[in-house]
Amino acid sequence: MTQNFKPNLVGYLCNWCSYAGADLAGSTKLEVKPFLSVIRVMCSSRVNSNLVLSALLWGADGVLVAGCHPGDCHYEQGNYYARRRFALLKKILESLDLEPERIQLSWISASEGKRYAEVVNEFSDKIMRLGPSPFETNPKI
Amino acid sequence: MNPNILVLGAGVSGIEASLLLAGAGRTVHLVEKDMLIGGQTIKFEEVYPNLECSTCMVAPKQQAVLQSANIKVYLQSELEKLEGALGAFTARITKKARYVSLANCIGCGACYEPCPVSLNNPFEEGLSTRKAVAVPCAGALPNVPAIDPEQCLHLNGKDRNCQACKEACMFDAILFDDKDETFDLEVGAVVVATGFELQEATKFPQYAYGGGKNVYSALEFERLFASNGPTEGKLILRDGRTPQSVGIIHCVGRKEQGYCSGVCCMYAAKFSRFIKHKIPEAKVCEFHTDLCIPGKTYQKFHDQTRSLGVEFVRAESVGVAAKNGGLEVAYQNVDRGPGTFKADMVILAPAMVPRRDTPELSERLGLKQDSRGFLASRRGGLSPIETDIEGVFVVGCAQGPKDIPESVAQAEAAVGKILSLIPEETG
Amino acid sequence: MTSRETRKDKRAAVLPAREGIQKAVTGFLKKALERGCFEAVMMPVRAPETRSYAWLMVKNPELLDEAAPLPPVMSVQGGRALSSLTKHGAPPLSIGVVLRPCEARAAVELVKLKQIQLDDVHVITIDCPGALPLKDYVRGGENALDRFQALLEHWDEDGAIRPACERCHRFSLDISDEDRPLAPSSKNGAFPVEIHIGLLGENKEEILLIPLNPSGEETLEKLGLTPDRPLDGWAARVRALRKKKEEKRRAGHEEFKKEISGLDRFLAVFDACINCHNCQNVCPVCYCQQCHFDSPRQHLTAQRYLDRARRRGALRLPLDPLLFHLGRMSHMVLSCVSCGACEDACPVSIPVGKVFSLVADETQPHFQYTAGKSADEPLPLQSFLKSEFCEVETPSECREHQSPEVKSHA
Amino acid sequence: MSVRIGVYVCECGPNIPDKIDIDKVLEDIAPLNNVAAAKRFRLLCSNDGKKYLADEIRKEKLTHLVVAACSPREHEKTFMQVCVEAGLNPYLFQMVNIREQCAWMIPDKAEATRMAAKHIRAGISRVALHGPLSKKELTVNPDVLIIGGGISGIEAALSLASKTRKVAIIERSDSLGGRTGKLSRLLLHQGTDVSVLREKIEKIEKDENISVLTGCEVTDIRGFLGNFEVRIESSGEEAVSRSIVVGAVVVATGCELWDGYDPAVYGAGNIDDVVTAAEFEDMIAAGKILLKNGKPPRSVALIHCVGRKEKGYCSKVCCLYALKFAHHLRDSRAPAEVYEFYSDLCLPEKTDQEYFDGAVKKGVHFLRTENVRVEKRNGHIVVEHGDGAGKKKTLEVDMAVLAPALVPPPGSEKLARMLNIPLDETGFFKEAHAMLDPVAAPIEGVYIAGCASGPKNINESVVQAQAASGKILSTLVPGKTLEPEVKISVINEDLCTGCQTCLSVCFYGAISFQAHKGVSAVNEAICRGCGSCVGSCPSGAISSRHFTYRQLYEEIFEALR
Repeated sequence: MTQNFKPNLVGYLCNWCSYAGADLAGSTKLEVKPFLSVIRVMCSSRVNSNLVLSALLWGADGVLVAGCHPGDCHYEQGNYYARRRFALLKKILESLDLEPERIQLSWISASEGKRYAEVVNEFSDKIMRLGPSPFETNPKI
Repeated sequence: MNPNILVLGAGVSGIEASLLLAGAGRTVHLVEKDMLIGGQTIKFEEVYPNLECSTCMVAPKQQAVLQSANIKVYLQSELEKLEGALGAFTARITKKARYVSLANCIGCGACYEPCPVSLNNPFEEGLSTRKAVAVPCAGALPNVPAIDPEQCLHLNGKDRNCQACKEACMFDAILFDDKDETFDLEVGAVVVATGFELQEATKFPQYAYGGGKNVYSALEFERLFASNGPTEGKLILRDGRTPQSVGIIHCVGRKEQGYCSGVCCMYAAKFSRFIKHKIPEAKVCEFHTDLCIPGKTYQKFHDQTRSLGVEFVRAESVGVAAKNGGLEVAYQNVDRGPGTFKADMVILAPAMVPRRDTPELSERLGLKQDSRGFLASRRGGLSPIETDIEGVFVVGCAQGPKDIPESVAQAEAAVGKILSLIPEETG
Repeated sequence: MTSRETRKDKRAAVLPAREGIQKAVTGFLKKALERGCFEAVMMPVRAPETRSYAWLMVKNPELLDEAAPLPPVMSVQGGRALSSLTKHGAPPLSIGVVLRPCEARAAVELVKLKQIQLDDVHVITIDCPGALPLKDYVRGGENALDRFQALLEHWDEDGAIRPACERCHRFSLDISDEDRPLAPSSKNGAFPVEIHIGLLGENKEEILLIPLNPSGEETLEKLGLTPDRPLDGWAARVRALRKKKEEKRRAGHEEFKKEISGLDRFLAVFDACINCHNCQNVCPVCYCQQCHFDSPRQHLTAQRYLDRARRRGALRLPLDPLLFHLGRMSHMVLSCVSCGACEDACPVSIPVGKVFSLVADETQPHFQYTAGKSADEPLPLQSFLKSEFCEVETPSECREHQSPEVKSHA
Repeated sequence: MSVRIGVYVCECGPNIPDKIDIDKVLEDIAPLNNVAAAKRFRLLCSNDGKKYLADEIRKEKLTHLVVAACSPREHEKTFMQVCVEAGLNPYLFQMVNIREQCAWMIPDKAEATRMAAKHIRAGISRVALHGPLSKKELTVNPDVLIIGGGISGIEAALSLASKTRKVAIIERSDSLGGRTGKLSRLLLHQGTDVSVLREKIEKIEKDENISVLTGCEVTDIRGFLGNFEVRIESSGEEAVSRSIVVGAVVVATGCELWDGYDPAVYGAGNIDDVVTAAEFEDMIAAGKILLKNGKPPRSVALIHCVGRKEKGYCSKVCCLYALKFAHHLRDSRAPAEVYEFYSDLCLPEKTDQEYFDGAVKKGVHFLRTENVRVEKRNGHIVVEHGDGAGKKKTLEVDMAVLAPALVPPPGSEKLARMLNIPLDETGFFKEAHAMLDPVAAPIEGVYIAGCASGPKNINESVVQAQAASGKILSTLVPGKTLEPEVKISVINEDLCTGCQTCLSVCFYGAISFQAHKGVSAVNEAICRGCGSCVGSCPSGAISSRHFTYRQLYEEIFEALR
C-alpha cells in the first residue's frame, strides 16, 4: 500500500532560514519528494499546538515544523519557545501513544538546501512506511 | 553639498553602510569588484562566538540591498580615480562587461550545463570548478551568472561559433557584445570598505602548503565546511577519507607582517568546534603563541572549546612535513621543548593582509598606506575611520584586521560622520 | 521563623475539636475575624435548607455557622472562586481563605498566570481526606453526609471518594523527608500559605494549626495560640498515608495507561463526549475568556465540511471533540493540579481527570516543573534553556556550544 | 462588492512549463469560487509582464491577486509594487512559489503539476481572506539623550547635535571626560594625546544644541523609538528633577576597574607602593612617580590580568596601557627596571606589536607567568609567580602596579530595568545582535556605545559612538516619519485574559500590560511581527496580520485535499 500511498504533509517553515533553505534546495535542483505543502510563517515561534494539532487532526499524514538552528533565530529567541511548545506536544502524544512520530521538528538554515531535501525526503519515507494517518481513516473522528 | 554617497566594496561593512545611508534617504552608489555582493562573510558557514549561520545573518541584508530603490549596485566595477573634496567628489568608475544581462536573467542556470569550459572556482578557493558562465556558489546574490571572457571560447576567440549558453538561455540574457564601461559619479562622501586578503600560505615553505597535500589555508577550510561549499559541508580529505587528527597552526606570517591579526585565535577555535562536532573522535590540536581573545564573550568560547578535548600547544618554530602518507607537525613547545603531532589535515591561520591592489587604490583615492600597507587613518585623531581627506572614510578590514562586529561598527560610524557632515537640509 | 526551617524544629498550635473539626475550624476563623486578623472570610457555606455548598465571602461572623471549611464535595474549585474575586486587582480588604491543597495549588498556578492577586489574602490550607463525587452526593441523600463524616474519622476511603482524590498524594503539605523544608522556601512565600491545618494529629479530639510564615505566626499570636506541639506524630501519619496514595497513583496511572493508549482506545474513552465543554468550564487553570477551540475561527465553512466528508466517507458532527481535548491539554496540562474538577463535572462520566493527571504526571517532570509547587518557578512555556530538548529535533543536531542559561522575564 | 480573484501563472520561460502542465493547473483552478481570471504569462517579472499584470488588475476589476511564479523572496516586492501602481492594496496579493519549491525540486511532471495546483489553491483560498493593510506613519522626535559623559558620550553628542537635533548628555559625576579624561596620555603610538579630548569638551560647551547635565541621573524612562519620556534628577543636595522627551537614547555608561580582588593575593591597599593602574595614571599625570618614602622606584612590576580568571574574560586594554606605563618609565631620565607579568599578550591592533617591540628594545622585561601574588616580605615588595612550566619564582621590586579587569559600573541593572533592555552574564549591556548590530540594544531606539557593552579601547569606543550616531541619524531624520512593520500582532481585548504570557516571550518588549483594562497591548512602533506572542497565547486573543489562524487554516485545508 505504501506504493500508491501519497501522503499529505504539512510543513510550517520559518521565513528566514528554513524557507530560504527550501528555495536553495530548488535552485540547486535537488530532488525532493512531492508530498509536503509548505506554509510560510515569519518565525517558528508562530507555530503552536493549535496549528500542529489542527493539521494533524484534520487529516495531515505528517506535520513538519522547521526553523532556524538554535541561536540563529532572526528574532533572537523565537525558536527556543517553539522548541519548548513542540517538546510538550510531542510528549503529550507520546504519553497517550497518539502517533507522535507523525510530527517532526527540524532546524534548517538558509544555506542548508541539501539538509532541507534530506529532511523532507526522510520524513516522507517515514510517513509512507507508517501509512495513512488513523486520524483521517478512523471513522469515529 | 552633494548628499549622495559612494561606497567601495559590498562586503559586510559596505552593505551595512549602504543600507543605513539608503534608510536615511540618500542615494548610494555601491561599487563592488566581484560579481556578487556579500564579501568574505558569506563564505563562512558559521561565525563565532555564537556559531550563527552566516548566510541566514547576511542574506536578508543582501536582499535588502538589491531591492532598495536608493542603492545603485555596480558589480565587477572599480574606482579609477577620485577628485574633489567633501561635499563634491567626482569618482570615475570602470565597470567590466558581465556578458549576462542582470535585467533579463532570472537565474535558472540553464546556461551552466551546456558550457564546454570548466575552470577553477576562485570563490571556492579553487577547491571546485565551475563553468565559464556561472554563479560562484549556490545562493549567490544577485543570482545571475557572469561570463569569464578569458575562458569563454566565444569571447577569447578560440571558438567563435560556440553559442552554447546563448542557445540555452530563453531570456536573451547572454550578451556577447557587452562592453566595459567607464563613467563618473558625483558624490558628497566616500566610504572605502574594500576588505582584506589572507597572506598567501605559499610564502611559507615551512608549512608544506600546496601540491595537493591536506594543508589548507583558513579561507579554504571555511569553504570546506560550508554546507553550500564544494563538499556540501562534509569534512573530508582530498582523497575522500575522514580526517582523524587535525592540526591548526596560528600566527602564520605574524612575525613577517609584524602584527597580530586579532581574529585567528577565535576562528581557529571555531574550526576546532566544527571538527569536534562533525567528528567527535578526531584529535584536534591548536599550535598558538599568545592567545588573543579579547572582549566579554571570547574567553568563554575558548574555554568551552578546551572542554571539548581540543589540545592547545604554546609553540614556536612550527613546521609541517609530509610523512608516510600523512602529515607531521614539528614544533617547539615554549615550556616543554620539542614535540611532533601526526595529522591527517593541517589548517593554517595566515595573517590578514591588505588586498593586493591596495597600492593602486591608495593612489587613486589619494590616501597614504600605513606602515603595514593598509589604508592609513588620520594621525592624531581618535577615530580610525577618519582619513587625511575629509569626507573619505576607511572602514572594516581595509583599515586593518578586525572581526565582523568591529567592521560593522566602523561602517555605521562612517555613516554617522557622513550624515552629520552632510545633513539632509544642505543636500 | 523562616520557611527554611525543617520539620524537626517546627511546632504547631493545638485547637480542641470535640464537636468535630468543621466546628473547630469555623470557630477559629470566627475568632480570627473578631480579632481583626482579617476583615472577611471566604469559604464554602452550606445553603440553608439544602445540602448544596457555595463559596461565600463573609464579613459577619454569625454567618459562619453553616460554613464548612471542608465540605463533602468540591462544588467549585477554590482556586477558581478566588480568581473570580481577585483577578482584576487585590480586594480592598484583607481576606482569609480556606482551601484544599489542590485548590491552593491551582491558586499558585493562577498567581503565575496573573489570574489571582494574593496581596492581603491569607491562605489557609487543610489536610484533605478527599471529596465525594458530585453526582453521588446529589443523589446520595443524607447518608452521603454520614459517609463523609466517617471518612473524616478514619481517613480510609472505601471507594467513596472521587477517583482523583483516591489517587491524590498531595493531600497535605510536602514533607517527604526529615530535612525537607515544611513549606517550599522562597523569596516571597512561594507557596503562599500562612497556616496549614493538620487533621492527622495524634488525637481526633484536636487539630493542629501549623504557621508557615510570619503572618501566620502573627495570626496565631493574636488568637493567643502558641505553637508548642511537635509535628512528628502528624508528619509520620501524613507520610505513611502519602506513601500509600503515591503507590495507588502510580498503579492507577499504569493501569489506566493500558486502557487509553493508542488512538482506538483513546477514542473509545472519549466517544461519549457531548461537547458540552464542562471540563473546561470548571477547570481552575483553564482561565481563558473564551476557549480557543470555541472561537469562531475554529468554525469551518460547509465547503470545508464537505471536502473532509468526501475524503473520509463520513464525518462526525459537531466537529473535533478530539481537537478540543488535546488542544486544551496542550494549553493547560503543565499547570494541571489533578484536582479532578473536570471529571466531577462530566455529565457522561468520561474519566477526563484520569487522562489529564496521567499526562500531567508524564509531562511536568519533562520540564522539571511541578504545578502548584512554587510561585517562583517560571511557567515552562514562558521560559527556556538555550540548550535543552535536543532529542525533539530530527535529525538531532545538539550543538555543544549552547551553554545552559535560563531566560525568563519576571 | 464581490470578491474577484485573479490568478496568474508565470512560465518563467521554460522553467515552469517544462516541469508543470500549466494548462492543466489552470483548468483545475478556473472553476473555483471567486476566481475571476486564471491565466498564464511568459515572464511576469519582465517589464511587459508587470504592465500586463497591472492592466489585468484594472481590466478584470480584481479585488485580490495571486501570482504563481518564483519564490516570494525573489519577486514578492516586485508584484506588490505592481499592485500599488494598479491601485490595488499590495496586501490583497499572495505569491505562490511553484518554481523553487515545485518545478525545480520535483522531477516527475505529473507530481509537480499536482503539487503546483495544491499550492495555488492554497494561495487562492488564503488570499480571499486578506484585508487591506496600510503602512502606519509615525512622526518622531529627533532629539537624543546620551547617558554618560565619557569619550563615547562626548563623541556621540558631537556627531548628533545639529540645529534640527538637540542633544542632552546626562553625567553622574560633576564633569565630562569619564575614564579617558583621567588618563595621563592617550595612545601615543597613534600620535594622539589628551588635548584632543579637551578640544572636544570645549566644543560641546560651545554648542548650543547640546545641553550637559552633570551630577544628574536618569530615574525613569518610558516610550519607544521616536518618543521616549525621560525623567532626570540631580543627585546633589537640592534635588531638582525634570522631564525631557527624546527620540532615541544612547547608553554610554562606560566601565570601571574591578576592585573585588583578594588583597591577600595582590596586596593593593594594605601594602605601600602597590598601586592600581588608575592611581599610577594619576602619578604620571602629576609628573612624579614616587614611592611612599618620596624616592623614585628603581624597579616596577606591572601585573596584568588581575581578575581575568574571576571575571572570565580578557579586558583587552590592559596589555596596551601596561606598555604605555613601561614606555613612560623607561623614557624618564633615571629609567627604572620594568617587569611585566602577563599571561597572554593581547595586541590585536595592527600598530600594537610595534609598540610592544619598542618596549622590548627599551629593555622592558616580559615574564609570562601564572598565579601571581604580591606580598610584603621583610620590608620589600615580592612578586611571587609561576613560570610557564609551573615552577615557582619570586622577584623583588620597589613598586607594583595592578591592571584589574574592566567591569560594568554600579547602577547598570537599575538602568537596564528602566530601559527594559537585558544585561548579559558578564553584567555588561547585551547587544541586539552581537555580530551585525553591535551598537543597538534589543529595544529599538536604544543604543549602546563604548565599554557599556564590554571592554573596549578608546578607538573602538569612539567608533561605537559614531556608529550609534549613524544608526540614529539614518532612522530619526527630522521631518521624515517612521514606517514600522505592517504585518504585526494585534490583540483582541475582548479575548485577552491578561495572563501576560505574551509579554514574557516578546524579545523586543513590544507588548505592555494595561492594568486599568486588564489586557495587553501591542506597540505598533516596536513590534517586528515574528508572531511569538501569537503562538504563546492560549486563547488566541493575539493574531498576526497576514498570518491569521483563518488564513493559515485555509492553507492547511488545501494541503489536505
